[in-house]
Amino acid sequence: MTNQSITQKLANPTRFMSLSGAILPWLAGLAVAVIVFGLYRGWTAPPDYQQGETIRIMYIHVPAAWLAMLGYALVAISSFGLLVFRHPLADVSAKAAAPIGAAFTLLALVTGSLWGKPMWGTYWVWDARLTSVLMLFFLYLGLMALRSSIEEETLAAKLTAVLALVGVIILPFIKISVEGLSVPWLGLEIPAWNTLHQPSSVFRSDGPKIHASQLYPLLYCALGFTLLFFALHMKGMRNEILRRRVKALRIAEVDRARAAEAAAPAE
Amino acid sequence: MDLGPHADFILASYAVYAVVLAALAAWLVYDGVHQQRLLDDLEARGATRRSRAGRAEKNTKP
Amino acid sequence: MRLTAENLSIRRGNRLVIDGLSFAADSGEVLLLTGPNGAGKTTLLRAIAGFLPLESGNTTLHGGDTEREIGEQSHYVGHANGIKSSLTAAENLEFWCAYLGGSATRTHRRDRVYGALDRLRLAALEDIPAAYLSAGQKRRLGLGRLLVADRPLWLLDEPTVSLDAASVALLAGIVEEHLSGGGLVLAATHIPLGLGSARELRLGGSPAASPGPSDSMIMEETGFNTGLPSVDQSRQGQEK
Amino acid sequence: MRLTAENLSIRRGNRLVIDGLSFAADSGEVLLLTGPNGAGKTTLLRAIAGFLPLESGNTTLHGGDTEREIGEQSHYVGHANGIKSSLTAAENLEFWCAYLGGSATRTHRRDRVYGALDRLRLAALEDIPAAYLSAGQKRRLGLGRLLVADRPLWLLDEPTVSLDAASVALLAGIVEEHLSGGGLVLAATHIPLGLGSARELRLGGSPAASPGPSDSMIMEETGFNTGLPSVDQSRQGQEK
Amino acid sequence: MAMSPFFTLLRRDITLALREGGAIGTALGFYLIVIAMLPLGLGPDLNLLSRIAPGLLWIALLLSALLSLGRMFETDHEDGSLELLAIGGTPLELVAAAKALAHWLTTGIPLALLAPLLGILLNLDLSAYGVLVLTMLVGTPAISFLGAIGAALTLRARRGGLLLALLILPLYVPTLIYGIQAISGALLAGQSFWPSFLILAALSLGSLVLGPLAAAAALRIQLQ
Amino acid sequence: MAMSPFFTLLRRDITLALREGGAIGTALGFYLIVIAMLPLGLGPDLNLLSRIAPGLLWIALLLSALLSLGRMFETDHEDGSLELLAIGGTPLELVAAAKALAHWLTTGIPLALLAPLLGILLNLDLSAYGVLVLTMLVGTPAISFLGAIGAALTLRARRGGLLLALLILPLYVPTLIYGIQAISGALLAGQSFWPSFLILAALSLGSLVLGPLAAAAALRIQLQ
Ligand code: HEM
Ligand SMILES: Nc1ncnc2c1ncn2[C@@H]1O[C@H](COP(=O)(O)OP(=O)(O)OP(=O)(O)O)[C@@H](O)[C@H]1O
Ligand SMILES: Nc1ncnc2c1ncn2[C@@H]1O[C@H](COP(=O)(O)OP(=O)(O)OP(=O)(O)O)[C@@H](O)[C@H]1O
Ligand SMILES: [Mg+2]
Ligand SMILES: [Mg+2]
Repeated sequence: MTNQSITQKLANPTRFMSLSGAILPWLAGLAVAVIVFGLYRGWTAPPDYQQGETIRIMYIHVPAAWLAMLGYALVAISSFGLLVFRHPLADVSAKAAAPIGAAFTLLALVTGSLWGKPMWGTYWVWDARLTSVLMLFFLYLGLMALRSSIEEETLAAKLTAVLALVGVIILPFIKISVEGLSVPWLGLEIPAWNTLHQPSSVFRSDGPKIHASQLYPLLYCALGFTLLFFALHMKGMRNEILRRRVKALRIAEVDRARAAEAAAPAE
Repeated sequence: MDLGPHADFILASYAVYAVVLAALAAWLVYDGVHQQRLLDDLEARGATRRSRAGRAEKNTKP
Repeated sequence: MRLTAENLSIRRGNRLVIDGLSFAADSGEVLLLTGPNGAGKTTLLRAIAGFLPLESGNTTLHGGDTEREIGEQSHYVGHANGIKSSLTAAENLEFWCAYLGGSATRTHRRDRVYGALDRLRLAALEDIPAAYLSAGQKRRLGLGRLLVADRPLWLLDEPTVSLDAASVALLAGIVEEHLSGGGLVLAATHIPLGLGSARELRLGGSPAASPGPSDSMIMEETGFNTGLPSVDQSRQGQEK
Repeated sequence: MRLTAENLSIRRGNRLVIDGLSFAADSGEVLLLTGPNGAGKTTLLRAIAGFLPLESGNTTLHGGDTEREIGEQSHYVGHANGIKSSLTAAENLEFWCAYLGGSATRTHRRDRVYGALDRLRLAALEDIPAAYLSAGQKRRLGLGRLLVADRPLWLLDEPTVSLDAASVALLAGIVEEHLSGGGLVLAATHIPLGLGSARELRLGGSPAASPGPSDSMIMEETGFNTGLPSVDQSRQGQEK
Repeated sequence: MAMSPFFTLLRRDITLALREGGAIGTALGFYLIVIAMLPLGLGPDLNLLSRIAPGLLWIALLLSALLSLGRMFETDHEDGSLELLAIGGTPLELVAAAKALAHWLTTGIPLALLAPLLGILLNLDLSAYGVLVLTMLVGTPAISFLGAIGAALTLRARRGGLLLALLILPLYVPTLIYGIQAISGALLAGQSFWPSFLILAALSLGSLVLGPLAAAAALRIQLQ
Repeated sequence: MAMSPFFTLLRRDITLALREGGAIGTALGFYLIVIAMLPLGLGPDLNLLSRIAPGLLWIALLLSALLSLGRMFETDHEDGSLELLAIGGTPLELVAAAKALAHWLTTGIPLALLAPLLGILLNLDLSAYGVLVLTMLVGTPAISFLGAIGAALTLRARRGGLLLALLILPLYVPTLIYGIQAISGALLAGQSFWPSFLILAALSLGSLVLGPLAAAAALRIQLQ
């Protein structure tokens, strides 16, 4: 089966409901299993020579931070799908992804803060990475607030999508703010903003810099939480489809009442 | 297991993590049940999905 | 019970829209306010309800509760329905029933509300948020107020707007019932309500033509309102 | 010049309001859109103007400027007048004249604007802020756009609202003149415009009855629109 | 048991606020974001921030609550409920009080409870949390009840939001001053908490009376 | 000579803003009153105030400008002008740009010029006035142009004002950061003004492009 035909099949909400209904329990179960395994590996690994036992926070902090960004990417891609391809499930996907992405962003902020107190001596500093993640959180809030304050659903969907696409500029900002950006052939050199937060040590052009005893558990956890993210997202999409059916039925009910009245002879 | 001097922070972050994710999952499950119930109610009342409405309607109309 | 208005004048902006109007209406009677757009029908009803100050004259509800103002003894049905779109049809009526003191206990209230919904043929929609209702259904839900709390005087401003024929007949039945229970109705309308007997108070343009029995009635239209804000009119009003 | 629409379908909310409509209209012709409330007249005009996306089908203006969209070659007159109440009547028209590129130079623009005001019998009010105009005067001022910038296609949505009989005749004259200059008019209306000959495109309810000559016309109403958002309709739309 | 019209109305307004959701969320979001902007503007000096944190938290709370006031009577006016409430037999003063109370319960209290969390962003001293929330809970009724006056006055004005703030902010000055004074009284040695706190409470009590009275007067005029 | 549609529209919007008056006045009044509240909340320590004055002035200006944005497209939408502007042959992007520019000229500039006056209330250092106004003049276009996106998105939303702020404030963060950095760069020894100032100008230039593009996309959807 080619990719194309999968998307086409999934485009039909009914089809999506039956497919996702079959997949969801397995996906959720797998996610929990991988998370448990990853955390077990993480907790049995030796403590970090520098950060000591607090390194345990990494196994949840880093996946949350990644999923915060992944969630936004998902919202943005779905929004693009809505605006450009008018894919029937695109808006369902964007709407379902926003609260889940917001939850992981919140978790990245909270676990980061709780890690910051022992490491940096304060829960919060206004450095580039922390600030940009906080802005990402606000962006999620803005998406949800905008949607909830426009009555007409199709209108709300499209406007939210525009906002989501405008907000995409924040993703590179999260990266650049800490690592800086240099484009030699353009002569462009944006320095990193002063920061306490450490730069990427996994996704680097010269390979991961962190020790294997920490790297593998971290990758397992990341995989597990990503699976969980998609399970939650799938559940959210299912709920949203049901909600839209309820709405359609309610409108139909009102129509039927009116039709019945029209048919009934006047008293 | 000894978590060193910062045990509180480690445990707190795991606790928050568990609570937030559990709350999110619980809400999604509840929402699903709620919507499904509304849907069943509406369908029981005779309203049918759009794709089925026509046939039902035709039968009842003289 | 008897509603009298004596020598009423009401100002909107800087012209007298109603000028020296007197009339009376008795229990069991419906008085229809008619006249062209801008004649002052809405203005008169809102003044009786107490929203607009009177320039001169007075209104009295004889045999009513003298402690309370006329507005508090009335149902006012205006252009808007007073419906919250995120509450269900039943919740909307329950709110008005409780707020207007329709029934003392919760069970009584529910009975009354569901009775009203049945009567208005909205029973099938009771659990549906009002946002989903069509204009006509919303209007009927708004009229439900008349049924869930007792008020002797009903002030209806174009109550039939967006109602279809069957619903207009329904409303006529509700009004008749209120009248036979000793109620009193003032209704502004452009189209016939389909009531058996109704006296008409014509505002603006030609003097009042009243088809009903006129023995118990002082009806006098000294104002001259065509609905156009012409210079003459306001001068006339002022020179009085 | 010829405007054609082929197999148009337009969706509002989640139902097809216009479903498989085709028609054509030629230079010098006025096509009246009629039909009950909610039949989709406004929807059709807004879709032609380019505000609403088409679900399927297409519209073409043959012999028009192929570089520009149909909307940019049209005057659209909707429910609102596009009038700023703190600008005077003349300033309002001058703005639209300049913005729509009616005339290249300032003096030309003024001539054109004052000509239009004269023609619309608003010359006496030219220096008065639009806030003080009555509803009918505002409407006429809004129609002034038609005179201060040249556009081949006019899309008029109930242009006679709040106009008195004399102004309706005035508008009819303006439309006739536009037609005789090779223009093309689509007008949605509930009341007759008083034009000599006009073809009618009836939306919703019964099939189209067109009194005008029908040789050059493809008019087909495959949709089934009663104006009620009923279950049947949306189903119909989807199964097509 | 029969519920009085006051509580009926209060319950309805709370239900609406919860069901329509967005309103509370937007106010909280605005509060959050204004607080987050402050350190960016003032520089990340944590000592400085923690010193002025209570004042900033108070002022931002004031603005968020104030700017969320606009719709207190607006929807009821638009859908015709307001006039029905006015002639329902319940004094308009009580109606205004019920709506202001609903605003306090659904906006004032959540904002006050959010404040300590935002305190983290400003590096607020941990010991200050208790007093901060206490003074806010006691001081915020004044925002809702005095704000009702502004909401009633600007019901039909263009540019509702900013205008409302402009009209009502001066009335909040005493509340703000004593709210801050109470906090610093509790935190700094040699100053006392109670006198300022009692004045703050008195101000709120006063506004419970003044607010509904003036708002009802304004509403009567709006309904004409 | 023929005026282009862009300038025609710009001139009309400026005329309207001046003639209807209230809008500018309300924004300036709000700015004034927020600044006046700050010393009350932060305590009368003049050294402290003068130290954080530029930041406070910037943030308060941001809020005032932002909350005045709500009506950028609203009246045009209500009276039907917006759709006529949209199909008039001028790209909607240019329409949005003209309206944003008019907002900047009638709100951004007056607010920036008022700032030094309000600086007196905060005991702002005299030497800072020049840089303050300069950075504000260069930074405020971003407010109007990015704000246009928010105004377009919330055109038909309930709770316009607060929501707009919530949506758009995150986009202002870079402007705020570099605006403040430029000021402290100019005032403090050992730091430099130009790099931050140039980034600030670049951000404004970027917003001149991004704002109208996104606003036009949102407006097209609103007109559907
Ligand atoms: C609220 C505070 C914090 C926030 C918002 C935050 C945010 C983030 C983000 C967004 C990432 C992903 C970066 C990327 O992949 O490009 C990340 C990764 C990471 N964070 Fe944090 N963080 C916070 C606090 C901390 C603290 C206190 C520490 C430890 C001292 C820490 C250690 C790490 C590590 C080790 C990574 C993985 C970097 C890598 O290998 O790619 N974070 N954080
Ligand atoms: N708020 C107001 N300020 C000034 N004049 C007003 C106001 N409201 C109404 N008027 C004027 O008062 C006159 C009477 O208006 P009113 O609404 O009572 O008419 P009506 O008889 O109800 O008309 P309709 O049949 O159109 O409902 C009209 O000329 C109107 O222009
Ligand atoms: N924004 C919208 N969302 C959903 N449905 C809409 C929207 N606008 C209009 N409709 C529906 O589309 C249908 C056609 O509306 P339209 O305004 O085109 O009718 P019309 O023929 O112009 O009627 P009228 O004679 O009342 O002006 C109506 O049933 C209406 O309810
Ligand atoms: Mg009326
Ligand atoms: Mg129409």
